[in-house]
Amino acid sequence: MTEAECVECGGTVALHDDLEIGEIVDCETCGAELEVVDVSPPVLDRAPELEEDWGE
Amino acid sequence: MTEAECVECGGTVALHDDLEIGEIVDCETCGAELEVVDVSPPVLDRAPELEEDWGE
Amino acid sequence: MTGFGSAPLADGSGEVPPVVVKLGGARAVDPAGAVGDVAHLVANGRSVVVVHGGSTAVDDLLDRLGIESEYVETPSGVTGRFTDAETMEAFTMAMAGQVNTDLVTAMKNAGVDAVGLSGVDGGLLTGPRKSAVRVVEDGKKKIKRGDHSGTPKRVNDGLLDTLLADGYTPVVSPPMFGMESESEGTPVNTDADRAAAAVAGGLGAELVILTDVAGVYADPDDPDTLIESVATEAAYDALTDAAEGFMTRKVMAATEALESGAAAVTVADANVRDPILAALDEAG
Amino acid sequence: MTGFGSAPLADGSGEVPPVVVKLGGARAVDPAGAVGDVAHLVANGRSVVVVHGGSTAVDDLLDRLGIESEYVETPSGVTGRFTDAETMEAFTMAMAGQVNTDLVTAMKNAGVDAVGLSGVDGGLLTGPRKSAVRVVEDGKKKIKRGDHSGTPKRVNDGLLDTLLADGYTPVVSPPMFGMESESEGTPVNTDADRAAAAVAGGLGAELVILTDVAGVYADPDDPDTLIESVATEAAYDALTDAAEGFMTRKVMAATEALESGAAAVTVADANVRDPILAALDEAG
Ligand SMILES: [Zn+2]
Ligand SMILES: [Zn+2]
Repeated sequence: MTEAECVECGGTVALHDDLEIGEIVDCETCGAELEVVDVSPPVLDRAPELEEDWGE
Repeated sequence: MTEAECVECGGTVALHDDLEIGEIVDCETCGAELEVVDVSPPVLDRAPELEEDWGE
Repeated sequence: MTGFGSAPLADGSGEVPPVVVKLGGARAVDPAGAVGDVAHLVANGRSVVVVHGGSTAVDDLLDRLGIESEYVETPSGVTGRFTDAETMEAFTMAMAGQVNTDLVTAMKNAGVDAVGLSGVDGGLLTGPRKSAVRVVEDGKKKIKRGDHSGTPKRVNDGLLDTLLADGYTPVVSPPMFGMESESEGTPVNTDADRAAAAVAGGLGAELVILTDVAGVYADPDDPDTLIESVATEAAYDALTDAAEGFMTRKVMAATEALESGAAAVTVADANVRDPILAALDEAG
Repeated sequence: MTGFGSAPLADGSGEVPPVVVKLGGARAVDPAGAVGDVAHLVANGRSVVVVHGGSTAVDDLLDRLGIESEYVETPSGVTGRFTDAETMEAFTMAMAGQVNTDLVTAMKNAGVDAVGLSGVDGGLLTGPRKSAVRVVEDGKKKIKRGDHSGTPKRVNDGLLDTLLADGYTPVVSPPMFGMESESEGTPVNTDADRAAAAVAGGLGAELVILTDVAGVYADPDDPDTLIESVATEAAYDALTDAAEGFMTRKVMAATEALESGAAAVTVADANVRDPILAALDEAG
């Protein structure tokens, strides 16, 4: 179990061990969706809002 | 050795044994170029004039 | 068939709108009837634009090239193909190369002076490229980057008008032009139904979406629930809620077409006699 | 570079002819310089049509698909690829799908409103399909049928004029429309140099054929024999006799362009600074 800082509220976000880049975690303090942009050490960024929409 | 009739002059054209469809043979009587359109029995037709010209 | 929106000829203006025909790319859809109908319409002076898909041709080419498509699931449970760079290249070859040229050839042989265009040509179908998508993998939500997809936000209807005015019949194919910045774009995958909707909206046209079923069903498993016409907003909302899976896209396309200015939309079976003429009769 | 024909601006009419640029399809030719030059010309109000080949892309796709090209030898000793149905399909996908879309994209990103067309579109490049060819196999002369090739005999320059008048830059790709009867055609392989020549003739344009060498050499093995200009009929005939192999096609294309109405033809190296502008300077 590691942790990282929420870029939205500065709170601490608890992270599980097999974290992958691209994974989305929720900040339990402010509710923000955060994207894992690095894993060692873990770095979080605000997850982009994305329309759900498939081509073809 | 087989033979077939020239469609141009009616002369006899001598043919070798391993004849293939599409092969062009010359009539020794009139000089016409003849295409082998069948092999058993051999049938000859006038070979089409074709421009030499490659795409691409 | 299922008709959406008002009858275009009932507005009294006397102006006959162009027809946009969406031809499916599935093997279950035989284009022969549609091609004959387009020839008939064009011979009678009607302006027609054809928009086509070609998912079967794309699948075939990917298969022949040994490219394993990656299918991903969205948070709401929809499964779709992730279009990486290699898949995008095959998509372009199959759609804009093979299917488009084959259809233009069929049209020309039916007496229609067809001109094939992809959505990239003249920026015909332009919108932002979507590179990042939200997916669910092993129960985890993730952002996956490198997708080549997009939704057309602008249609260059001037290019279509120019060709139509000169007697040509544009045959439009995905990909579209996906903008990565203000000035840089790249070909991206886009849904052919939505592309057809965007074109119909841009031209104020009647849209006929040909498919391999008779129309939109309230319950896809019950043939008795075919919806014949959607005229009121309430009926429309009910349908949007009822439509499932494959049909959701047709209803979405119909919605987008009408909202962007299409005169009417009909979803109809391609495999009947005179499929387009029948659909227009019903709509008009 | 090698210039053919008279300088187009010397006729005193003041009318500036369009420019047709042939871009090679070989990997040795980088299109970046050419794309920049086209953008420059178009920004200055000159009408430009681009015609491209793409043999490398075709070879790559055939290779990836595991299709072994059959090469055949003609009675006069020229070796060429036999384009059977399977090869033709790959040719169309690579040329009209991939290479054309990539080039249109590069043009658009350089600020040129490019529209891609194959020779099938609107019958842009039309001529009889050649299905039967004379070949030599194991020393035997044979007729081989099923080839998909042709030479453009008619150019729909009206389609190009319409697009040019609206500010578009047509980007033209093989295949061409090969007629099998009065009314039925099919996509067939055609030499991109000849296609460019036909387009330049149809438009009365200046043709710039970009390639990976500096021009036409009297002796391809001797760089000192680069021919700078071919102005008289005698010089022309001498060159036609001298040109060998790869260069024969360039000279044939130049001949065909001038005979069908092109204002001037220049064969020039694509891999120099401002390759098209330099060639036009020389020609004009
Ligand atoms: Zn937070
Ligand atoms: Zn004889």
